[in-house]
Parts: sequence; structure tokens; C-alpha cells
Amino acid sequence: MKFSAASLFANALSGHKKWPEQFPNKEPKSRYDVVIVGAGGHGLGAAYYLAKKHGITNVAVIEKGWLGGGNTGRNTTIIRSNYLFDESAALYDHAVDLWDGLSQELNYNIMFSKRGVLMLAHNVHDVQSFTRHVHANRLNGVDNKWLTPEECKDFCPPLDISQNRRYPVMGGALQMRAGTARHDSVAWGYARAASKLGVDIIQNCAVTGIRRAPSGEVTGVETQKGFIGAGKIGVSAAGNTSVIMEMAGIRMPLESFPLQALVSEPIKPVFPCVVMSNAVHAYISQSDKGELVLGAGTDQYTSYSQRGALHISEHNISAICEIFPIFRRQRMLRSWGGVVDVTHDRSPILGKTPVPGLYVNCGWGTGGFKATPGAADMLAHTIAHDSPHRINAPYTLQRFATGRLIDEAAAAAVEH
Amino acid sequence: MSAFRKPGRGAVNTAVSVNFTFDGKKYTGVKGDTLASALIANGVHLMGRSFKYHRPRGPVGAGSEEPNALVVVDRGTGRESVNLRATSVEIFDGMVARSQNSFPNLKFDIGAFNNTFSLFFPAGFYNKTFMWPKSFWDKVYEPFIRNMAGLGPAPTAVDPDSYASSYGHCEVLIVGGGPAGIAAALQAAKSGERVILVDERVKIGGSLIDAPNCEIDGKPAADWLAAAVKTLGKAANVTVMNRTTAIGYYHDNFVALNQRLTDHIANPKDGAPREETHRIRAGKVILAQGAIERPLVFNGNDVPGVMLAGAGQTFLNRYGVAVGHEVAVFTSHDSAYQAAFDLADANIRIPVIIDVRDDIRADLRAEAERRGIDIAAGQVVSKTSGKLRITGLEIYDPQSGAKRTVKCDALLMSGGWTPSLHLWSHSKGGIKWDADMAAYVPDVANENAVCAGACNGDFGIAAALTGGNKAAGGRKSYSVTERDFGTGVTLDSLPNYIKDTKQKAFVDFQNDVTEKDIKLAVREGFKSIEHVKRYTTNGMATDQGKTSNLNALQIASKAVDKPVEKVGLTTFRPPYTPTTFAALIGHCEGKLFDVKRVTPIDPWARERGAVYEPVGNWMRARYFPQEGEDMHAAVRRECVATRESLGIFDASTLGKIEVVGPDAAKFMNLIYSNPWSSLKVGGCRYGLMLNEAGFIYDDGVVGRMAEDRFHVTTTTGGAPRVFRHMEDYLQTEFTDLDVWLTSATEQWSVIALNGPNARKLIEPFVDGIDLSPESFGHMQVRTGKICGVETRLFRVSFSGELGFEINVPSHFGRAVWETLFEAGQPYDITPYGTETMHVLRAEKGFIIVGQDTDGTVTPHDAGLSWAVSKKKKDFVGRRSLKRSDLVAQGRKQLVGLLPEDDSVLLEEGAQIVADPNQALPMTMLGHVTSSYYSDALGRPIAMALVADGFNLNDQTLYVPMPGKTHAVKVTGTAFYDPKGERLNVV
Amino acid sequence: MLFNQAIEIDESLNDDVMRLSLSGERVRYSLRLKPADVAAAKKSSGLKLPAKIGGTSIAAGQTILCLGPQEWLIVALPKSREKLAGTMAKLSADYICSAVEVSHRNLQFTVTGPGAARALNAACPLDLSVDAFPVGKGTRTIFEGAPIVLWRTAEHEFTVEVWRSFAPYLRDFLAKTAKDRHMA
Amino acid sequence: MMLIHCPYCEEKRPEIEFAYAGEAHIHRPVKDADDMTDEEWSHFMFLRDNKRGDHAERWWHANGCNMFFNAVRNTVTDKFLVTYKMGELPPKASASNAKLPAAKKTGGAK
Repeated sequence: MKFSAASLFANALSGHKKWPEQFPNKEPKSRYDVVIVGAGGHGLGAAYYLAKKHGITNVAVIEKGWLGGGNTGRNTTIIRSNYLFDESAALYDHAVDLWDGLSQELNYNIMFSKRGVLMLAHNVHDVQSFTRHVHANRLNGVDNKWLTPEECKDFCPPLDISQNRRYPVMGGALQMRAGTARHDSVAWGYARAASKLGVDIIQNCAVTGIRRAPSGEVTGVETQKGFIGAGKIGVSAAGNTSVIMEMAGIRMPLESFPLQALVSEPIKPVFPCVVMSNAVHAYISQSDKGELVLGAGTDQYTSYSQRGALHISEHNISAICEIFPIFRRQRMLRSWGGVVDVTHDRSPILGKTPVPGLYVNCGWGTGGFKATPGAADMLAHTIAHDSPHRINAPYTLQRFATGRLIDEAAAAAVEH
Repeated sequence: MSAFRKPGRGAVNTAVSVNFTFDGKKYTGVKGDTLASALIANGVHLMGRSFKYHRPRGPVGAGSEEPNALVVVDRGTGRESVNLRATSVEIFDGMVARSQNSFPNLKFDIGAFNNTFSLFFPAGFYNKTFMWPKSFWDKVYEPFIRNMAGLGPAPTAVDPDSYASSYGHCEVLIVGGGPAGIAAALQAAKSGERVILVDERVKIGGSLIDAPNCEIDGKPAADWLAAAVKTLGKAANVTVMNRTTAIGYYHDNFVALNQRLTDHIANPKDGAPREETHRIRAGKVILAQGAIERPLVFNGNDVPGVMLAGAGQTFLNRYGVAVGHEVAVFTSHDSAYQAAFDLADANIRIPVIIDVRDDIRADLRAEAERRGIDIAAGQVVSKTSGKLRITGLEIYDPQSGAKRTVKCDALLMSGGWTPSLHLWSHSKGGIKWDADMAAYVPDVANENAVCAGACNGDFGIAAALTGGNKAAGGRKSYSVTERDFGTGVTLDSLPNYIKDTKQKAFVDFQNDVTEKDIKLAVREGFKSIEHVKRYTTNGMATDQGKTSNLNALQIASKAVDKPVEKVGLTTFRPPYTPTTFAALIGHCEGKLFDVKRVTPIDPWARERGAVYEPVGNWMRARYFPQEGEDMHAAVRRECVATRESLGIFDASTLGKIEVVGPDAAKFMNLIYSNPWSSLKVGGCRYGLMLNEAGFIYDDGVVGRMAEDRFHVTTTTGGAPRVFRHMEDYLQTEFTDLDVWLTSATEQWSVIALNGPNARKLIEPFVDGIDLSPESFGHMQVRTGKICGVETRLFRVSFSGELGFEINVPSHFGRAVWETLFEAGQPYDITPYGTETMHVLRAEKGFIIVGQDTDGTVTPHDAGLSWAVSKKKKDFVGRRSLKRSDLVAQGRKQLVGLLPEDDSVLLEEGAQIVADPNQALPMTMLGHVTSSYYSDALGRPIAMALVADGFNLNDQTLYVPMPGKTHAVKVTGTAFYDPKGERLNVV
Repeated sequence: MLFNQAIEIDESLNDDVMRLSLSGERVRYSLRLKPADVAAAKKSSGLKLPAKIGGTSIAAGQTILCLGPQEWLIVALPKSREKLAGTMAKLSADYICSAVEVSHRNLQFTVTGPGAARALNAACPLDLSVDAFPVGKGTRTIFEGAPIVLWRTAEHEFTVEVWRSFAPYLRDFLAKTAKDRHMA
Repeated sequence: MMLIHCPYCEEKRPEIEFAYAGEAHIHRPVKDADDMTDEEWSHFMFLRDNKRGDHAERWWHANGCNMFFNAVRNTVTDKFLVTYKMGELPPKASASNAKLPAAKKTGGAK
């Protein structure tokens, strides 16, 4: 059933009893052409694009829990593409291109809101670094512009730009095409669209092993629901990637860290955009529901516990209230943790692996949500062609051997 | 006294009136009232509007579980507290409270048109529409949705209140001051160990206050409670914290408490902390959080006046308030009879108890009869009447089909009880489904924690007391006379003759989630409880589903046709109740947000009007503007003065590490890329430090003070990470070396003197050091005295001029600086800041790590191949430097750039291309890292990282800027005095 | 020559519950030895080097804290300057060790009164009850944003050493707790 | 905030005194580094077990005794099974050490 105002109206009259399942939960078949491990936005999207763009519909997405229950449903939904390096700009901007129009493509309102992402500079080094980004973005055709403190304030009125603060605002880089989307809807929208194209979504089915032929290539996955044959396997398991890849005998250049986020109680609209500050390590937006959504950096140690420490949240709130003291009296409603997989250069790995028929999409760290459609599209392309697309070609495992890293964080360097 | 106040009832002081306003109207309550109890005492139940449909709502609960009655308390500018639960807000004289989420007012709210069309806004409606035309999402639909959403008003001013935070420790932390918690505390108190008992309400007592109709050890509950409070108050090892909520339970028994200190006080002292966050590390945690009553999910269950049975009982017993004059009861659990009886005994008419069960316990039936209460067994409420307040209800007998109406002005409901597992769940304690109770109860603990009383599934006062005592290690059995708490049934949905499409049976009141919404979610494939929650938003309101989660779970379970335990339970997430941001920040705001480090010389710079820049934790003087000067003018003046005569600069922030031990040189060889064995005592050397990946990590001048002692300097921001990097390798890789590291950054103040007159200035002040160029050459260090103070005197230059860095013990820094500054007047000595320092070094082509390099630059890229030893067998980063990409041709390399147009100052960060006329995306060769106007050279200069830059010398490249492209010529980086002759001034 | 610590204490916040004061000039050394040399070095230097991490030896005019394995912080009154310098020089000559003077790196506060532990616990996460942190215990620890060295000299008396530039932060933090207490 | 038993201080101290320092017992090749391929070298540099379960790791008691030490912590529960000094192998008493990677040389780090 196509979603529209008309179908909503028609169904209302029949008491909403005729809505079909958006994504039937299937029992596994004995064999698929492609098995995707991990039903987050990336994995579901890859299945969708395999079916939609490459005509490969005999596809299963296997999920140990419930679809969209990992980082897709736990992140702060920031979408932007104002990255420094050509490789990053190409990948993330491709994603933003897909975000724009994804609701219509999927016939599912994923609520992509181009509210603008403003990244604040608090010291001379930030200014230099952001100016570098702005110029590189401009020549790459990625929108990003420099704002003075006063312009920052105009764009985001709750901002305190008084110069006597500990970290006064010295300006900001604004990407207007950036913003947020409704995280759950992204997973559900892809799941529904993929299901319609014949993809099987199998939830509550943990992968326990990866089977390989004597000649090395993959033949399928062992799961809680038995063996499932697969011509190709795409692993898109975020924080659990190391665990899955170890089943194929591959040790990954990854570490998994707890990442926390929190929301305030809902209040009436007050915050028109997304603001990020690297100097104080925090970011903030306001959801459609009215909650202020806050995020910060990871906890320091590796963990799969989905549980973080209080002091991380305290510092996060403290940092936000340093920039936006007007929010001091708001109240934290809910905090939660996810597990993010981080590579040494904080850029993803998206491509082939040493094992024939095994593909991996991981290492997105704290920024995987924004890449969802782009990563999914690239993973599907790589699986379909057994070869990466131009856009994801640099994101190999091999770069860790050659040293050809894509290190955005290192490029931002540190203060001197 | 209002008609709803019951004198002689409740733990309030009716002798003391408290005046307040709600939505501008004046009301009077009594001391001890909450806003909800005071309003109800005035006959007001309508206190809020729901989130989605803006339906009129009154309190459902009587405590922190309340989903409906959310209000604003306005204490003046910046002191507007929103989304407060009226059931938890203590009134004080002069309180100004308002309703929220309604316009123009609570009784008539335009937003309620959502309710009229609620049929079109089922769960997940927003996923299905608002997609066409595409541009309408950003411009029309979303702004509209946002304006409709949100609850309380947004802040308009900064909260001026103070907040506090602290760490605390105890052996036993008890959460919840009901009978279980009190019994636990009494027992734990005997051990002499530190015991903390916290309770979110005004006073401890819990159900002993809410339902006091029992005797403990032969004493009335109130007397027993008073004695217990006294005992605990006298015990020196026990701390009882009221108005304190345990908001989160973290690793290793780390529990966060939020204590409210002034919200209940009419005129708190200005500056008194409003709230304090106590972060408690407990040896053992006893959770006695009690249980939360479950609403019944029936058509019309959200009209103001419909509330939980226990809430009705609490309003009576705790606050002395009748929730109505004619109060009907609808239940599936025995406990609601206690509420009915308590109300009846207070002369409130109970027209009927509607019980979904056919068989009613004989004693309850008898007691009801004795009070003349009609019981409608095996029947249900099929609808309610009244919009802003319940006026009556319809009873439906599903067996006979008979219907009848009953008038009432309040309806108490009970669907049973849900043990509060919030903190237990935060602690990652296991839970198990108890089918009899139809609730989850605690299973295996993950921390040293134990649940007692109702939160452990042990209902009734006796069970709570005994359980609490046992949890604290006791074996006491209490003798309690009480009514049997009883049992109940849970129905997945209540029978009704009305078509379910015509029903409005709410599960989550605040978020307006109905039974239909949950069934719709399941129908659409959202079969995990987490999916149901997210699709319907059930349990995601500000009460986090305290009253709704279990009902939603059971409805979903039925719809999925799986046992509840297979459908799961949504995760409880901290905080237990919404917690003020500023309380979580505690002291760490304003100047305590982050350490601000300044040098001993800083006050002098501040007096001189220096402009500062933050660098790491430090504040450094950036330039010293004189009257009418902007940064450029000041910097040009400072540069010229330094090159022509003498400049003075505070370099104290440079990191300093003393490396001492017989293997010091060996260690230096391993940690730096250049060699150290050959450096003689009294010599200095530029040190280049790489990370293991082979990229430049830090740099600085190092002096060899003795065979076994190096004075290492680091960049200002780099000091902490360099120290860690060194300790890490020393302790885990180079473990056989006899060498130790001592941070000495703040032992020394560093005064950098640069300029041809530098030596002349210091000569009269220096003792014990021969300053002659022959004896004390460039890149040498000596110890002696200056101005009578011990010094480590470095002859080094970051400017290309004759230079000294005078290290003196910190407490003498300012005095030495002032002495030299005074004596420097004949040389027009000029203080300069970091900006001038940057220009001077750029003229010489010296790099700033972090500006001209980033974490992707190798020594070779930066033109520092000379600082990488070819002979050493090992140093950090050595092997990685040989990786294929690090030795590849065409890497970005540091070069000089001269704009062809002398009037152009390139922008730092600007990108460089070979062909400015290409289409986007352009192929970029690199970027400008440093750019300044150089007076010494009479032109702008720049440094840049450019692909294959070393092979592009003399070539013309382009810097495309908005509206204009600048042509630049590639050069070397040593712009000024490339042979270094200026160092040799005598 | 002016000896300038440049930190002022707001005396008006001090009372019988909690009193913050800044100590005067001190001579400080950070001393490291090899494990095998400790006994001999103790004997020859006469320094009462506590053996266990967390241990202190507090004598008139000189306190020695064991902060880490074979790591000691020696804090002495200025009158001991020459003597201590001599001791350090001799140790350096006789043993494989590291003796670094850090007299000016730190400033020293004392926090006294029955409210001292509670005030310090505003920012220090350690259990400062006298059972858990008895008189004579000393350690390096954290005071929110500032690393400190903390030792207890009496039930209601603590000494805090902090790097010089962190001192205003520590002072301001304790001042905030005092103000809160006065207001509450 | 976790409590961590420092094997040098011999007491439990709060996490904020410590800095996490990555997986433990990773051998840093020195002698044979030049003979290694880039690929082999990258194993030392970047490949990590990232274990879901008992994980050998290093911590630095930065605001305490200043010592680096080893620990085995379960990354699902975040509970420490044991902490031990640099250069030591996980104590035999640890129920989990069968699963640990064999420690090479003393310590082993980066």
C-alpha cells in the first residue's frame, strides 16, 4: 500500500485496520545470493539498493536483535558533508544527495530536515582549520560558509557569543544543506522498501559463524536459526563488526567504544539548527518533538555494554550550557549508550576483504548515520560488482598497510 | 476550608494557609500540599493538555509517576521551571504556577483540533505523509509539526540560580523511604557503617503515610513511623535525605542523587544552591523503590477526575484531600478496595466499585457492604462522560449486555501494580517475568545490590518491613496487622460493546498513545516492544512510561500472540525523573567550567592590555595593542621592534619535561627521530618527535644539562600528551632503561628575548655565565644567575635574531621580567605576543607543529628530513616512515608561497590549484598553512602544503578565492636571512 | 627579589567549618630511585622515605610522600633548602636516581575544619572519611579539572599541592563550596 | 564511573584518575621491523582483537601512581576480572586467561 495523505485518509475511515505489515519478519530460506549481516540503516539500505539498482533480490538481512535497534536508533541524527578531504567529501556528499529525496524514493517520510549544521570555532586554531574546510569544500562543490560570531548568533539565537566566556565563539562554519533526519524512520523506510522488492528481513537471528569453502570463499552463515547459504556476505554490523569478522578469520583495525547521547524534556521550538563544537566536545539540536538532543565524545575504554558513565553526560551538558547558558534550567529526560566502531584514522572501511565473497562496511565511529544512504549504496555496488565504486574505492582495509589513511581528525590536528 | 479538604486527615498542616496562583487565578492551599493536592482541594482537576491531541487532563497519579499534570512554576526571570509534575511540586506562599501546551487557555485550547481529527493521526502517521510536494517538508509541514509539539515554553533568559555537586561514600545506600527502606535503614544503622537513605518526597514513610491503616508491632503505623524517624535521626552513621531522587545507577555502585534544596522555599537566599547532585559510591545498594500502580485501559480513561486508586488514597491520607464527592472505583485488583474503604471512611461517597472479576474476596465484599458500597462484579466501564471533568460513567456487563450509568465526579482505577525496576535495570540487574503478578520482578543482581519490598514483588507492609530488614542483613520478623494487599488479574483488553474504532482507551496518557495505536503498530510489523515503543512513542514521554509500559507490553503481547517475556521489556534509562541540566553540571560552570591556566607573568600582560588567545588550557597574550591599533598594526610594530632592537616574549607555557637517568640519552634517541648521543653537555638541539605512525607529533628545543639530564621542551598544547607518550613507551616498551621523567613546565618561567640588543640587555644582570659569542654560541645552554636568581639560560632563537630564553623559577618570573623590561627601555624593548612570534618564525621558515603540519605530515613532507636519523636502529615512528604511501612521490610538502600581487595577504586555509579555470570539483594541490605580512621583507609571505611542492619551485600556482583568484609563486620557506647571519650579532 | 605567588584567598569565606589557606614558600624535590637502592639510599641520606605508595612521613619542616613505585615528593621549609640540595646532590652522585627540583611548580593549600573533607569532595572523588583516608595518607589524585597531591595531617586538616597555574581554579572551586554553605 | 584496582597502589580508585591505553600484550617488533612487509607491520600498528568478552588491556593511573598496568575486563559487563603489573602475565588464578592472547616478551604495548 502506497503511503500518502490519501491512503492515510482512506485507512482512517476503515479504522486503520487494513494497513499491511511494513516489513514482514521472515524465516530464513536455505540460500540467498547475498546475506547482509546487520539490519541497521546501512545494512537494510544495502539490501534495498542491491534489489533496486542491481536487480539482486534474493537477499536476506540478518539481525541479532530488532531492526534499527543498534546505532541507527541510538544516534543524534546529524547529517552533513562538509568534510575536508576529497575522499570524504565525495562519500558524504553522495549521501546527502541521496538523503535529499529519500522520503519520496522510499515512499516513507524519513523527515530529512535541512536545518543547517553550524560548527563553532573557539580558538585561532579552530578558525584556521575551519577556514581550510570552507575553502576545500567550496572548490569541491560542497556548501559550507564562514560566519562571524554575530552571524552565528543571527543564525542560532540561543547562542552566547559574549567574548568573556571561557571559550568565546570566534566564528563558525555553516553547511546549510546539512541537518537531521528521523533515525527510526530511516531503518523502517529502507526495511519496508527492501521487503517490497523481495528482500527477506530476519530478526532475532544472531550470526554465530561464517562458513567458507576449502578454496576460501564464503558459502554462508551459521545462525541461531541454522545454516543459511550465501553467495556473498556483506557485514554491516557497526560495533560488533570485529566479532563477526573474526568468524571469518579476519582481525580488524577496529575498536568499539561506548557513545552516549541524551535528550531534554520537550519544549517549544527554540533551536533552529544543529550546532557542533569540537573545542568543548559537544553538539546539540532540537527534535521535531521538541527535545534538545545532546551528544558528546565516546567513553575512553572499549566496551559492548551499551552503558556509559555519568561524568561523560555531565561534561556534555556542561559544555552545551557553556555555549548555550540559556538551557541551564532545562532537564535531562533520558540518556542512553551505543557502541561505535572506530578505526585508527576515524574513517570507515567499505569494500572487499581478503576473503572472497566477503564484504565489509564498518568503522564509521560516531558519524555513521549521516552516511547511511551513501554507505548503503556503495556497499550494494561493491557486492554487486565485486569491485568498489569510485567513491568508496579509497576506503580499503589495505590503506592501513600502505599508510594512505583518510584522517580527518589528524588533519584538524591539535592545538599547538 | 474548601469542600474537598478533609480536616484531621493527612500529614499536612491545615492551620497554615498557603496562597498561590494557577493560570492567574488565586487559590489557597495548606502547608504540606503539593500543587496537585491544593488544586484538587479547590475542586480543580484540569491541570494540563496532552502532547499530541491536546486533550484536557488532570492528575492520574499522586507522585513522580504522574504523566498528565505538567505545569510551569515561574519564579521570575530565568527561573521558569517547565514540565513540572503538579503532584511533586510543593506549594509555597506566593507561588505562581501555570498550565502549559495550551492556547489560548487550558479550558479552550485550539490545539485540541488535533483531537477532533485524531483518526488521521494514528501512530506513525508522519511516516506516511507530509512528503509532497518535496519542498513543503522544510517550509510548511515541519515547522507546523514543531510548533504543535514541545511541551513547556522555551527559556528566554539564563537561570541565575546556583547549583552544587559533590562526591559521597557510604557502605549502604537505600533508595526509597517506604516501610522497606526504613526497615533496611534501621537494621543497617546497627552496624555503625555509613548509611544513606534517600526519598524523593518531603518526608520518609511511603505507604505508611499514603495508606496508614495498619499496626506495626502493636503500634499504629503513624506512631511506629515517628519512632523510626526519630531513631534514624539520632543515629550518627545514618543520613536521611529527603527531596532526593536517585536518578541513575552506574558502574560499580555509583549512584547519582538529585537533591532539591530551595524549590519549596518561598524566599530562598539569593545564591543558595537550588539543587545538588550527589554522586554516591556505595558498598551495597538496597533498592526499595516500591511499585507503581497501573491504570486500566478503557474507553474514556483520560478524562480529568479519572485517576489511580492509590493516588486517590494518597491525596486523602497524605494531603487530607478528597478527589471528589462521589468517587467511583474501577479495578481488577484487590488493593483498590483499600482506597475505596479509606475514602468511604472519610465520608466520601463511593457509588460503586466496578470489578472486572466475577469472584470478589469475601472479606472485601463484606467490608464494602458494611459501608454501603455497591459492587459491580464481572463488569466494566464502557465509557465516561464529561470533557473537562468526569461527570459520570457507563457500566457494561459483558455477559448480559446490560448497561447502566452512574454519576460521579471522580473515578479511581487500578489495573494492579508494577514493581519499580528502574534503578535495578540501570545497574544491569536481571529481571524475570512473574506470571501471577503479571509483572517483571528482579532476578540476578549485577552489582552488590538487592531489592526489598514492593519493587521486589513483595507487597504489603509486613512483607516490606521484613524484606527491608533482611536486605540489610537482619532476621527480624515484624508483627503487622493490615488488610491483605491481595491480588488481581490482568486483562489484555477490556470487553466493550462500542466499536473499537470509536473508543479512546489511553495507555500512555502524556503521549496520547491508545490501545489502537499499539495494535496498529503490531499490525504494521512492529513486533518487538522496542519497535512498538518507537513507532507509537509509548513510554517516551517525560514520565518515561512509568504508568504505561506494562500495559503497552501486555497489549502488544496479545496482539503479537506471544508470551510477554518473548516480547521483551524496553530498557529503563537514566534519569529516573527528569533532572535539571545545571544540577548535573553542579559547580562546573562559568570559571569552573574548565581550568584556565595563566603564567606568573600574565598579570603584567593583563595590566598592559594584552589581547589573549586560548591555547589548550592556557590563555596566552596574542598581541599588545597600543592606542588605536588593530591586531595587524600591533603585530607589525612588535615585529619591527624585535628585528631592529629588542622584543620580550613570555614563553612560560611551553611544556617542560626533565629527563634524568644514566640512560637518558638512550631514551631520547628512542623517543625522538634525531640523534642525541652526540649532544654535549651545555648544548641544545631541536628535537623532532614522531608518533608510531611516522607523522610529526611534537617538537621543541632540548638542552643537555648533564650527561644524565635533559631539559626537554614541548609545544604549549602538546605537553600533556607528550608526557603520556613518553611514559607509555618508557613503562611498556623501553622498560630496561634507567631513566625517569618529571614534569617541570611550571617550575620555570621562560622569558624570551629576541633582537640584536638581547645580549646587551642581559649582560649586566647575569652572573656566572660568560655570554660572549665565543663562549656561549647559538644553541647552547648555561646555568648561572640572572637578577640574582638561579637560571637555565638558553641561547636559542625562534625569530632568527639573537635570542635568549631565560628560565627562572616561576615565583621569580614576573620580577625578572619587570627588571629586564625596565632595563630595556633604552632599547625600546617591546613586549610581543604569540601572533608576532608566529610572524617572526614564519619569516625564517620555522614550522609550528599543528599549524604548518597536521597529523598527516611526515618529517620529509615538512622539509625536516635532516632531523631523522638514518643510523638509529629504532625510534618511535621509524618503521612506519618506510611504508609505501609515506615514501610515495607527490606527497604534500611544505613550501613557501609569494603572492604575485604584493598587496594580497592569502587566507590561512585557502586551497591551492594548478588550473584555476577548471570546473568543480577542482583538483586541489594543497592549502595555505601560514600567511602573514612581513615588514622585514616588505611583502606578504605564506607557507603551504602542496602536492609535490619540492619539485614546483618557482612555478606559478593559484589560490581561487570567492570572486578573485590569486597567483602565487612557489619558493623555499626560508624567506628571511636564509644564512642565519643575524644570529651572529656581537 | 620579590617572591610572587600571586594567589589571594578570600578570608571572608573562612569560618570554623572550613578554612582555606595558602602556605608560604616551600622547597620541593621529586625523587626517584631504583628498588634495589632504596634501603641504602634511605640510610645514607637520612630521608625517611615511606615504602608504600600512599605513605607519608611528616616531620617538622619536612614532609615526604610516596606517590608511586619508588617515587617520592619531598616538601620542606625554605630553611632546609641548602641541606636538601646537598642531600639530593649526594644521592645523585651515589645512586642511579632522578632528583628534580620542583619547588616552584606547586603551590600548597591547607584545608582545615570539620567541613574540610566535604569541601574537597565537591571535586575529589576519593572517600575522604578518616577510616578510608586516615591521617598520614597521601596521594596524587584529581580535583575535577586539576591534578592534585593530597594528604591528611589531622582528622580535620588536609594539605593540597597543585601545579601553580591550577591554583586559582582550586581556590575558586573551594570558594564556591564555602559560599554555598554560607547561603544554604 | 568504574572503580579500578590499581596493582601498584593496591586499592580501588575511581576511573577518572585513570586513562585507558588500549589493548595489552601487543608485541612491538623492533629487530625484525625492517624485514616486515607493510602489511605485517600494519598488524602491529592497527589490528586489534576488540574482544566482546574478556579483554586484555592497559590502563594508566595518570592521576595516581603514574603507572601503566594491565587488566582483563569483560567488555560486555565492564567488570574487571583482574589487574596486574606491566611485564606480568595475567595471573593463573584468572578463570579467563585461557582465552587471552599469549603475552610476548615483557609487557608489550602500543
